[in-house]
Amino acid sequence: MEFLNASVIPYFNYWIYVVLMMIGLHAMITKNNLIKKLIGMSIFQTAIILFYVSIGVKTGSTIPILEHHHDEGHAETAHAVAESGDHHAEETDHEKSDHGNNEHAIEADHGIDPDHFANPLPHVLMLTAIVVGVSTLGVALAISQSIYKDFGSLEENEILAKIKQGGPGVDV
Amino acid sequence: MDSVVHSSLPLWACLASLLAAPAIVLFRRELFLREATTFVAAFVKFGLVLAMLPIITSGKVIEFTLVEGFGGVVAPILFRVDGLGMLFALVASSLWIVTSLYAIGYMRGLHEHSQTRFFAFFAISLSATLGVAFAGNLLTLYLFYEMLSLATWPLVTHHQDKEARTGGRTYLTYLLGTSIGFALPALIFTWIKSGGDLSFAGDAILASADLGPAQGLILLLAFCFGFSKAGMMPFHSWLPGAMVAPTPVSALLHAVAVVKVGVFCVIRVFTAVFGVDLLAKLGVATVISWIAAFTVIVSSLIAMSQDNLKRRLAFSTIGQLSYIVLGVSLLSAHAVQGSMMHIAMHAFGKITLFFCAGAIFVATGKKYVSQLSGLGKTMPFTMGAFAIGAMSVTGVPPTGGLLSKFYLVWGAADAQQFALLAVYLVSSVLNGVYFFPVVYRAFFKPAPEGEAAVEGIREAPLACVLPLSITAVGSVLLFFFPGLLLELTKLMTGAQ
Amino acid sequence: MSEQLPAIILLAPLFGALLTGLAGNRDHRRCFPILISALAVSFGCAIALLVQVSQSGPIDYFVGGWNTERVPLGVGIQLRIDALNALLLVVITTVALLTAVYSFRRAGEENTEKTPQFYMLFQMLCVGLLGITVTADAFNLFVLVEVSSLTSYALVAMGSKSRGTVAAFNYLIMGTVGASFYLLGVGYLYMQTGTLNMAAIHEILADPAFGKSSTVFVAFILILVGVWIKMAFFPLYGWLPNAYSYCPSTTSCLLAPLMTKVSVYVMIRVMLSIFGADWVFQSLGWSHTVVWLAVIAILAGSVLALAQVELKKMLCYLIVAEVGYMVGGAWLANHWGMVGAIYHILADAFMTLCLFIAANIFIKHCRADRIDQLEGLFKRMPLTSTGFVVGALAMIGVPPTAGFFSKWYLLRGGIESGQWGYVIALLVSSLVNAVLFFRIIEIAYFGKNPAESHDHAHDEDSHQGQAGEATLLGGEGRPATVIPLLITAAIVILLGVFNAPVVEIIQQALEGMPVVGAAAAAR
Amino acid sequence: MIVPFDIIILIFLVITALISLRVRDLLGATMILGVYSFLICLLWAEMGAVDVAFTEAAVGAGVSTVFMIATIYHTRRHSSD
Repeated sequence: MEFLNASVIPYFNYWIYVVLMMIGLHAMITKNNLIKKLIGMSIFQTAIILFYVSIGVKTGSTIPILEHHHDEGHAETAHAVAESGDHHAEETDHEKSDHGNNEHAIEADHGIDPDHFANPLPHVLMLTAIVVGVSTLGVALAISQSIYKDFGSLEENEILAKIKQGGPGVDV
Repeated sequence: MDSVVHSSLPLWACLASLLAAPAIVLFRRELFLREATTFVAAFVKFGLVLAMLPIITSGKVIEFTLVEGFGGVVAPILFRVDGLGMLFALVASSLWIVTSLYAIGYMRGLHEHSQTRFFAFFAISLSATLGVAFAGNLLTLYLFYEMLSLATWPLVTHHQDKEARTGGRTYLTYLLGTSIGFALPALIFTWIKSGGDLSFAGDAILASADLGPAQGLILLLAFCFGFSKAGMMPFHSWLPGAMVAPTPVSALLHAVAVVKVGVFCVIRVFTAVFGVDLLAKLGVATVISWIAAFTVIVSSLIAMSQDNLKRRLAFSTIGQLSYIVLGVSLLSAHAVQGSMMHIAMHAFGKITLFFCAGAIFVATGKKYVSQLSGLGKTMPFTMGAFAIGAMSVTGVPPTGGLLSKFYLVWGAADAQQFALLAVYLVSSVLNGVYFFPVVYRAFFKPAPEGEAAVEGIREAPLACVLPLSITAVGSVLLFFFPGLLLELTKLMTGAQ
Repeated sequence: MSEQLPAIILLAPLFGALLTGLAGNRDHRRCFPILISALAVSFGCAIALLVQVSQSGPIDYFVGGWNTERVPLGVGIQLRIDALNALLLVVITTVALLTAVYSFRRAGEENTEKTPQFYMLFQMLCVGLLGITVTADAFNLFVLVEVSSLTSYALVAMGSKSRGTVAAFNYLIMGTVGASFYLLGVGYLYMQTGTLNMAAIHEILADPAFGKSSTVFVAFILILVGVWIKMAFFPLYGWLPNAYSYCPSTTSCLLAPLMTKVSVYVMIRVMLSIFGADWVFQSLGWSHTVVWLAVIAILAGSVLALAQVELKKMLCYLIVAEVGYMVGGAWLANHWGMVGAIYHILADAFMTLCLFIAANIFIKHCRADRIDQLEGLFKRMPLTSTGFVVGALAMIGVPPTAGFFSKWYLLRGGIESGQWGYVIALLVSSLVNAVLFFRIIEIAYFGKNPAESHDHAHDEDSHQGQAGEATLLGGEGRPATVIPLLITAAIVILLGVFNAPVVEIIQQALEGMPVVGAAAAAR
Repeated sequence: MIVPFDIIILIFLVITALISLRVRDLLGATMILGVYSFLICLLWAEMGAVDVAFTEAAVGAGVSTVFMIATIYHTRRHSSD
């Protein structure tokens, strides 16, 4: 119980991401069906995204959207951070580094406490990662259709057996 | 070194035959032009080498940097002509002229295939040989050494049959294997130990390096076996294997160019990489001496048992090469001088013998010693030349071989190595034992029964006989006029 | 204009790809000129950048003007070009350009229906590779790695061989795992440092407080494993041989020289620019282990190559061995090892290109891909064979080719750091290469082609003048394939002969980066 | 972020992931993967990453599922494991 309270509950996201990743990886390697491999791959990739999003979370924080508009009218997440850093280029205090350096500056500038917001940068990164994941999946599915056309199967063992028997472009 | 002349002559001397190769390919349909190209290139090359001779004999060296080293990142590609290089270049380029003539006679006489390829690669090999002779540092030396290995491979495998394949495979396995496996790491180790200097100029490369006896011995062995063209046992068996090549190849390459490149490299390693002083201090050279001595005796014994004439000559060559290695490893000035001279003397003697073997094959198709009975009557010039060549290799006056052997023995005596001195003497006797029966058989034994009696003289074509007569005469002349050789070798030993 | 070069080098092939998509679908003949001009622009930029960098030091380019005056380092997207990646840019664009020339008509034959798509992917791959090289941002690196990987999966799968698609699928699975590991590693780095900019991360990690941090340690392991999968480092090489040997010939010419080399570059970049040599070589102290892994990779690659009967398969296993060279060199933890590794990236790219083009021409003309079916090629295709021989000699490491000098530097590094296992592995692999290639050369040189064996008279001397001039080049492939081969062969030799200036530039790069020398000097 | 909620979703995530890998009917597996995706959207929205959640809902749960169904339609529905 001690262990549970100290190491599992506060880091539950991280535990689960590792579990999901291992599930995904296991499926990618051991599953025989190609589509199943890809399902594993999806799980694997979302696990990593989960990890990234978890980095940005702070206890008691909310979504990183500024409630009041300031002069330029930008209410977007990443920009708030970026502009605030503008005046504090020198501020790279290492104490805060496990949650990013620049948020600290917001408070000084706009009277906003960065501790109230989740770190938006990992979120932005993950938008890209999701798109990358889906395009990978798309390519993979296209390839598996092409494999099905050639071999009439999506089961790895059947495909390998057909290759062994000697088909097009087959050697040993 | 006293003074340095900067000139691109060594580069052009190298390029003369390299540039001839494409021309030879271009003229492959015009036999006359093709062979004329070979001759012109040979003469130009010899001329360029001769043009450098007066500069060298006046005690200067020629240097030419082809590719800069850029701040010591890597050694530059550099030519440097000194007495030893000059001597070797003279021998190689003069004998190329003779060999070209011989090759034309031989190849035409036997209606060989792919003659264009043969002449082209022959020319490239000669470039590589001169490159080795004129190399100004170890890197350049290694570069041309490898080039020679590769350029001679198509020549060795010329016949394209199974035997040629096997021979070619052995040839490359030994030469490339040892050069990559031993010489290259030794080279880099030297580069590191010397702090980025591989140049042959000035003091020996490792003269001031901090090197223990064990390291020194390993390095020396790596070099000597790495340059396995020198044919030291146990890395000698490529040479008999390479005898599948057409005779002109065996003659020029495996009596002069390739094998001499090997010993040339070993001499460079002794004199310019380690330096006599360092070796004397480390006391590791005697190991090489004994390996060489072993090679000398064993190869002579093997030679006696060979019935194939070319193989007998090949084993004789292995022995003679180790003479040279043994000579430098004695570390006495006279022995080193003898070694250098032996490069030239043995070249003339052995090339004569190979020419004779080829001429016999062209005229009669005979390959074996036991078939040669009575041949002296039908081929008097060839067998006469053979006798002279044999005398020179054995060291019988009045031939050049005597002089170099004299210096070698003198050097052994200087070095107080009487056991090794005995090796020289014993092996000279052995040389006689395996050569003179051939001569005896040819002149004094009657032709075997059943063979159609041939009336009068029936020699090989003139293009074959002329070269072997020239080299035979050369062997004799070297005895009477060794002045130039002595001068060049003195330049080297005096300079150390 | 000249300050926009780092952007143009990426944008040219990107717009090329778009244009190909727009214009090429109607008329397939429009694709090729677009491809060539886009790559030529990139090539020009690469050369200009190399000149600029070697004269006036690294160039920083801030995308969208988010430069350090407006925001702190690490907020904007930054491209950074130093001497190291300027060299690599030149290599990538040169290889791409040569492959593009090679693909003339060839790509159309191999992907009849999909020529525009093929060329689009081709250019997108170049964008990805060039982007990987120039980016100064650890996350963008991931995105660009995925751009190049996704296009390469598709390119591999486009072949007519059905095994190619299976290989592409495996490649995709492995590639995704690799990239994901990398991404995860970057996540841990971000957790620790709060930034993704390489220079900023490095600055923070230089603080000794992070020296022993287990987060950084985990990040490094994850990134390293990810990159190793991408470069097919020995135990993780499984995807490579099939993917590269069953794909269309143009694809193999493009992927084989570039993909693994760029991954090696990423590894070196991560080691030197993100974590810093001091941390990697001293705090971590893994040099010996990794070098031994490299030794195993080299030996295993060589042995596996020996066992192959297919020409391209054999070359693929040689790539596995060559990756071992570079990883080993980079982990020797001394200056010359690193120089050798970087120089070998350049040398190996061209050597591999040379061999793959030649092998593809051979295979096309023999209609067979087994080594023992390559009989008598030298007589039929003297020029192609010359190119092949040059590549082979470079692989063996015969002077004065580039392969010799890279081995020279690597061996020097190995001897200096006393890694004798690595030295011996390099030498053994050279010898194995010699055996491999002379086996092929012997077959190609001796073997009588069945079609030719009857006319022995074809031999020029016995019946001269009978077969006209035409025979000299009659058997060659089309010029568009042979010319790039010969250019590559020339580059392989020139890069060797003039290796000293190139190494100068590499040394300049290592000065600019937190140097390996710092670790070496501390010994 | 509400911790108990969080934990429940995470546990469900693992369960759906395992089920989607175990189901032999590929169409079913894809559907369950869709459920998995929506669960993870929920989780992210709850963790403050609304933008990621939106994207995942549209792209991850939506487009991916469509892609997979299309592929299954073109190939075979049954899987051996």
